[in-house]
Amino acid sequence: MAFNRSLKAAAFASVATLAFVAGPALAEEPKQGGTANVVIQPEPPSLNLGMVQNAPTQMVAGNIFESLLKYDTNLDPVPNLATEWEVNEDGTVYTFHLKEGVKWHDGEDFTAEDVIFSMDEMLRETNPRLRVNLDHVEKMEALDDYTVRFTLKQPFGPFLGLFEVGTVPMWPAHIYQGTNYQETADDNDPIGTGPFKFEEWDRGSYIHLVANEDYHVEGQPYLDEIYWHVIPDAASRAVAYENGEVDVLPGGSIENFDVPRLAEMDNTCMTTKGWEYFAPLAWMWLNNREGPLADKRVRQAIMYAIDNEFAQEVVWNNQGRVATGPVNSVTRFYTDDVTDYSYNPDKAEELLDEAGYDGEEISLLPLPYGETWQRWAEAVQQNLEEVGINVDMEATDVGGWNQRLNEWDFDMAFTYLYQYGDPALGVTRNYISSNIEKGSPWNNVAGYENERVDELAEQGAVAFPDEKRAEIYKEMQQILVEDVPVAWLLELEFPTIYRCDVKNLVTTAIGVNDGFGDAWLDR
Amino acid sequence: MNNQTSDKTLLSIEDLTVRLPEGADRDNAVENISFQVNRGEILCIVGESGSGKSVTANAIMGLLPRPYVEPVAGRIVFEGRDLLQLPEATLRDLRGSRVGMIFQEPMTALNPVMKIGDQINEVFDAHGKAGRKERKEQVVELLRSVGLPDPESLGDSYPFRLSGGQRQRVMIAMALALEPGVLIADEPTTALDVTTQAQILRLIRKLQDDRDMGVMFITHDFGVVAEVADQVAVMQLGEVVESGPAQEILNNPQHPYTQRLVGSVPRFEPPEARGKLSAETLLSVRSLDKTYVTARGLFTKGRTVQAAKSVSFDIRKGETMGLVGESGSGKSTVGRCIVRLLESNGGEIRFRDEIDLASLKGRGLQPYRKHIQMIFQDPYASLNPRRKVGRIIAEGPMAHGTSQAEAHRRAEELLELVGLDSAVADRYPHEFSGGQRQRIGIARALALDPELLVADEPVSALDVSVQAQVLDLLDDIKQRLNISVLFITHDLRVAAQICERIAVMQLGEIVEYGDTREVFSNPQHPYTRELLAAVPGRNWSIPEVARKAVADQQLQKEVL
Amino acid sequence: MGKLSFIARRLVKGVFVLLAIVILNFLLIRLAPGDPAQVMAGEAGAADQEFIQQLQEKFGLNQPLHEQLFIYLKGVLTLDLGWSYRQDEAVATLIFERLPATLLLTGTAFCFALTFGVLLGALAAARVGRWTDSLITVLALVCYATPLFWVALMSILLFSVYLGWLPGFGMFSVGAGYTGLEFVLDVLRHLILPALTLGLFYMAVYTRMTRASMLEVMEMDYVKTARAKGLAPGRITRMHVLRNALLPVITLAGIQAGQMVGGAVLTETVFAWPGIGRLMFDALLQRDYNLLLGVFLVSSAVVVLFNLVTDLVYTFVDPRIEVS
Amino acid sequence: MQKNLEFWKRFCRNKGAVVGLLIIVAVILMAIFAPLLYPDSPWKLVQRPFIPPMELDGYWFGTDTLGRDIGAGLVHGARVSLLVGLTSTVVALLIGVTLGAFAGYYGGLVDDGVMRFTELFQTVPNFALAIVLVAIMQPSVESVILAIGIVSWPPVARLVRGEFLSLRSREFVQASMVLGQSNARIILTQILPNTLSPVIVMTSLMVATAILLESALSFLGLGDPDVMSWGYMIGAARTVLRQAWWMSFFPGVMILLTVLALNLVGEGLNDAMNPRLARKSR
Repeated sequence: MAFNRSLKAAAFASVATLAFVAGPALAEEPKQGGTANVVIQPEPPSLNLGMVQNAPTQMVAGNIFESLLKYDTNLDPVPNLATEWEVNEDGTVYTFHLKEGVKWHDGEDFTAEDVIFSMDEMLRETNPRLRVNLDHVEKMEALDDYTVRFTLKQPFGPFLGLFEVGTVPMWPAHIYQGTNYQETADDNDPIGTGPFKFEEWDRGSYIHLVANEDYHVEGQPYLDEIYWHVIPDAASRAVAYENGEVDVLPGGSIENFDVPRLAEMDNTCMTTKGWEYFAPLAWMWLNNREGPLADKRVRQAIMYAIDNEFAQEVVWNNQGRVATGPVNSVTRFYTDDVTDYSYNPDKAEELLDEAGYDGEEISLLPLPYGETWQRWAEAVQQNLEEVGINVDMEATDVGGWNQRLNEWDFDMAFTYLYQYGDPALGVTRNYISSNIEKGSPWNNVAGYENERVDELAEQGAVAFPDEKRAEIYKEMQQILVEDVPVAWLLELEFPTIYRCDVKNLVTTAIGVNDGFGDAWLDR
Repeated sequence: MNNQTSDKTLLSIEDLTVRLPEGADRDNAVENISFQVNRGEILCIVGESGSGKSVTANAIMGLLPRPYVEPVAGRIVFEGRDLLQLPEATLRDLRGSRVGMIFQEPMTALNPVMKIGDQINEVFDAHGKAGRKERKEQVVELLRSVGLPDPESLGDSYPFRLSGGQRQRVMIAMALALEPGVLIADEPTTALDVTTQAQILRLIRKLQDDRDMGVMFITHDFGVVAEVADQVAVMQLGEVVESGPAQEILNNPQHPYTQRLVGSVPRFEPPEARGKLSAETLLSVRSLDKTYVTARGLFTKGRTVQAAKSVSFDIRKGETMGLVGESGSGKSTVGRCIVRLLESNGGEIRFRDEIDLASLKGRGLQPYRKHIQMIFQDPYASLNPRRKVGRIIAEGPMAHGTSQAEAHRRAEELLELVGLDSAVADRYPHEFSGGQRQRIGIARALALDPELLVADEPVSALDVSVQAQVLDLLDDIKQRLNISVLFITHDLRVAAQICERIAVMQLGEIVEYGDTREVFSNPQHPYTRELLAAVPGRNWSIPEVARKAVADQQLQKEVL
Repeated sequence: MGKLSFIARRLVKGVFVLLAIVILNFLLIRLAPGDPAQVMAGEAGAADQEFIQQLQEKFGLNQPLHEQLFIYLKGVLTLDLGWSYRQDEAVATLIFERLPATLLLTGTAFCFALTFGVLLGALAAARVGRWTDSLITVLALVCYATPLFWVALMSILLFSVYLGWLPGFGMFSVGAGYTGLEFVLDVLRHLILPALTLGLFYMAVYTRMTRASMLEVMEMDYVKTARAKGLAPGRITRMHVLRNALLPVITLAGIQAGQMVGGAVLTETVFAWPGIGRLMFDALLQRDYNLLLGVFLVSSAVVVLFNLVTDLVYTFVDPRIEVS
Repeated sequence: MQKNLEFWKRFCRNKGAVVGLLIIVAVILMAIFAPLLYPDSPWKLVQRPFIPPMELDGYWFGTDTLGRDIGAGLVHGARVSLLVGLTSTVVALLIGVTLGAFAGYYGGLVDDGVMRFTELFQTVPNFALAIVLVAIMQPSVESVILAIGIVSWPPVARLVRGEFLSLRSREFVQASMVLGQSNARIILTQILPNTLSPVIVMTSLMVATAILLESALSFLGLGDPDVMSWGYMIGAARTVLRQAWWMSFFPGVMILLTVLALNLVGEGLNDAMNPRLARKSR
């Protein structure tokens, strides 16, 4: 027996209602037409979502390209290019039925061939994050033009969570197959199946998308066009919203201090939804390899010394939540049954004494992503210095930061990572010893090694069904929190600010990244 | 004396007093001065620097930097009106049309970025005279009248293409464009070479004659006075101490100051030979060549100027050898090659018949440096303003290994030798007058006990009375220490007084070379003749009364 | 003939200067920690050694430095500025897309600064010692001493936010679909604040310089000559003082006009002006070597060009400069 | 002594210069006594964030986004701004004076070579070069100082070269050569002291420019994160410009005042050291 999609949905732990997701907007009849002016920051290097995976590319190109599924804000899969899917009983064979009549922007039909090309050929090469996950797949086959079957080597719990547009965008095989797409895709003229088509890109100024008349969802998109404005200065972006020159400020595009002020403006709505899939979690890498930080007690002391509530209230202006451990509370298999590291400077000093910390200088690398991160680092530096840790803040730019982490040349370093809805996709990669390898700022950079954690991580990925996974991940979280391989800080929220008359903007777990198909203007 | 105005009088200065700003070295730039400029006459205002002669000229023209320097009393009457009472606009109308003025520095007195014709035209423009076409002709006519070559096209040239003398002619043309009644010439020939000076003086004389102008001619040079003046007024420290007809003042000066000034002018005739000349040659220069390469860079080839062409001469032990020539003749270049400030391109500089200095470099040269020392022209530039006088003199010996204490002791001795108090060793150069500084410069040169002094125009920057003293000092030292001097000068009067032999240079070459008396009395080369003919006041013999006044003063000083 | 060979010589020299700059910058930039492959891999959100090497190979970063330099120089000599790894576009295309915006901004700022600077400076010099002079001097000093970005922020706050008179960012109203004259007016409106902000500092420089230079020229003998000729003060100021006083201003302006093009980073950042200053800053942070080098090369070339133009202008305004 | 007195008299004739000098002295005193005025680190989180100025006793200048005392920042920032301004100027002087002296003294090909090198640095846009240099060395006080020094030396070199060129042919220098003094001695004891006046005037202006440059670098996020400087404060405040005007206002005023004062002093020094204007009245 195959699970159908409603069964599958029920298998997810959360029980939030669909009605909440859809929101009250559903009650109204969407109006056609209008232009959305949106901020994009920084300017994306390219719109070739298959080749480049950075955030601004995803944000713009997510409305040009599509994947097989979408995810609602509870991370439940919703049909998109695939209308239905089945999983066999032991969770090793997934079959997707594709929507018929879907056209590429150049008028060609979208078929199973495109899926195979995108996933089996192209993305394996161009997307390093996906490549690891696709190792679980033994083979992919097109059963007919509209049916695709994935056969896994063993069960892989998060498999159904992979089909997000930024992770697995569908690429037109009829254009790229057989070409050296590294070269041919240079033209910045992306052809997708999404609700919007690429129109123009005036570098340094704006990217212009127009409605796809032949979009496969009836009536959509409602908007005529979208302008993504490139405004490099955060203050200018806020001003642009105030002046009415832009309608939507996607999460992270303005400084936190501006959020309350803008949110109070007339006709302004704010939501922190739309980031569930990414579930960003911020922490401080602690270099476990040498020096004082090799001592677990010092790392624990750091956890106690940091006043995360202050950071949440002051630095992040009440956005986000204090993190309790390696898994974001909106990610699946989260548990709060772990050691509590609430702010306790006395305890921290005690632990430091116990560990015999002698005032050795410990360097701190802030994340070079703007003012908030800088302020945060400064606040943490103060917290640590107050319990007697001698912190030397170093400055880097993005290039320097990447290199320092790639080369493990740091003591403490701020970072934040996406969790992609599932520990197997976005959590364990940072703690398993097989992932200790120079050259990436996203693997086990801290150099933490624990055999039990390695074991649990491996089991958790392939265990079936989810109850079993939850148990495994709980134990893993408990061990990690006790060992403090990194200093977890906050579960970040990036509020999207928009005019209230932009309706239905954030309906999915990736928010504005694929939200403009549904959105409409009540003007 | 003749302070009454007559109907010949064009311009009359009556009891003029001009105030200086606070903190200046005296209260008034000029005090209670009176004189007249008459039609058809040249009035020479003579005085040393700081006597207030330029201030007077500027006061007449209304060009004083008011309110810092302000006429406070007296009248300047011109064509029946007191210029000091006229409003600026009226005064402006007079300037350039009724009163013209020329200045000392022709090199800077013309606007460098404006065509000459346009600059002359401005005069017509400003005074609303003549139509466009006539003007053009008038400009050409003017340029012709001041003796400029190619007057038709010269108007389209820029000043930088012209020599100093030519520029001064342009200035004269400009000042005379509207045929003014009075021309004020403020040291108009001081910056010029002697032959050019003679031409300009002739020109002014001629124009003045032709147009029956009155000229107020400011100068410090009694030679020039003798050449051009009808009337003379002598100024000292802001006052007119003596005035009258030129012949009176020149030949029978009454005021002690005038006597002293006149007496200080070097005689044009070389003195009788003083003792025997040694036959021993100290330095012999043979076929010296020096070529300047200008503006050479990594990407550009330079232009070359040959400043010395196969120059040869000898300097005997104990003699003063004069190197005479106008600017650009290469005389300084030769001097600087000898002291090795410049690298010669060819030829020999044989010292004591044993070593060719031109072939030495760096360390090898060092021991010979001290034998040849130099005295420079500008007393203000030749002493490091940031070092004490004692130190300046001691530096030479110290560079050659003498201990500091010994060098300073010697410096004090030398100061006394050149007629200064040894106590001044602790002072800075700016506390001294020009003449005193030049003495310090001489002391510095003597500190190394040189055998040869190269003196490059050592007195040209000094007032005439000081000039005489420094020349005397130099001559005295030469005799006492039996050293040789290479005396470089443009001033034939000075050369006549001090040099046993002279070499005349023109365009990098020595054109005549011999005993001073012989060269002066029987010049062979046409250029030498031209040069001698150009010396201002050469036909005027300095009155004995003046000579005596100077000698008395000298005596008095020595007694004190 | 003289002028042509003069230009040719200066051009050859300029090319050498530019080559030296390219080599210097090429080596300089490689000293920076991190490379574009690492930055791009970092941005991809997940990367491994293999991916980085893959990128490095693609960008040619795995070759020895001297070979990379050689390849780059070869490109530059054939006017090929290379490929921007990150923007996935030819460097020349990226730069020449942005250059007009910068030229418009700096050109306007420069004209504004020069015009008003000279006017104010001349006015102050003519009224030296009086209250007009004091006022202008103080104004120039304050403009000179105020940080540029601060003025920029304040002017946005005042004119864009509170008063709402002028747009505070960008070069034109995106999506408004203006054409023709409307478009031009729209751009002009966007231009006012950044150009004024940028120009203010330079205006102060020229004011001070013109004033000082005029005071100096007023002491010159030929000005005295002009007065002795009986010329009216206005004419003396115009024909004799100003013309000569402007010579050093022209020199400085020539140097600065060129420098401005590459130096407008701050203004472009605050006003979101899509020019090459910002392009450079972004390229630097992303270690987009070729793009960064390209911007440096082009902005240096602009400087060289302006210096040449200045020299040429000089040969017209100052007859003393011989061209041959 | 008397010379000094005269110098001061001339300096004081320029009222602006006196005001400038007073401001500078105040800033220097502030920098020196910073640890007494505000014993705590300026980074310390002392109060709740965003307290406007004059609202809470003891926090006359308000607090910043994290609740740090702006007053402490201003006072401690004076140290850094002055330090960076002065040291980077020293760096620029070291490079510029050395190169300029060599070029001007030896002339010829040395001069040509040095001047071409200088031209290189003048051709590359200054601020852009400073940004690149800081990015390469990674932001820290040292790298900022070095970068500012490296982009600021060409005018010094040109000035010193010009002075050397003209002083070299001055007679007292030639006299030293004829006396047989060594080149090093002549450069150091004869010429260099006489170039001081214009160099000192230029120095005061360079310190001002360096302070502006430092603030601009910090504004772009290229400052040293471990030290509190005015430039950093404005950079940190610009995102909250509208909520907390005081955060950028006060450090902005400090920069303005200091830079203004340095310029005024520079003009005063110029008047006092080049008494040409005084002479003209004769």
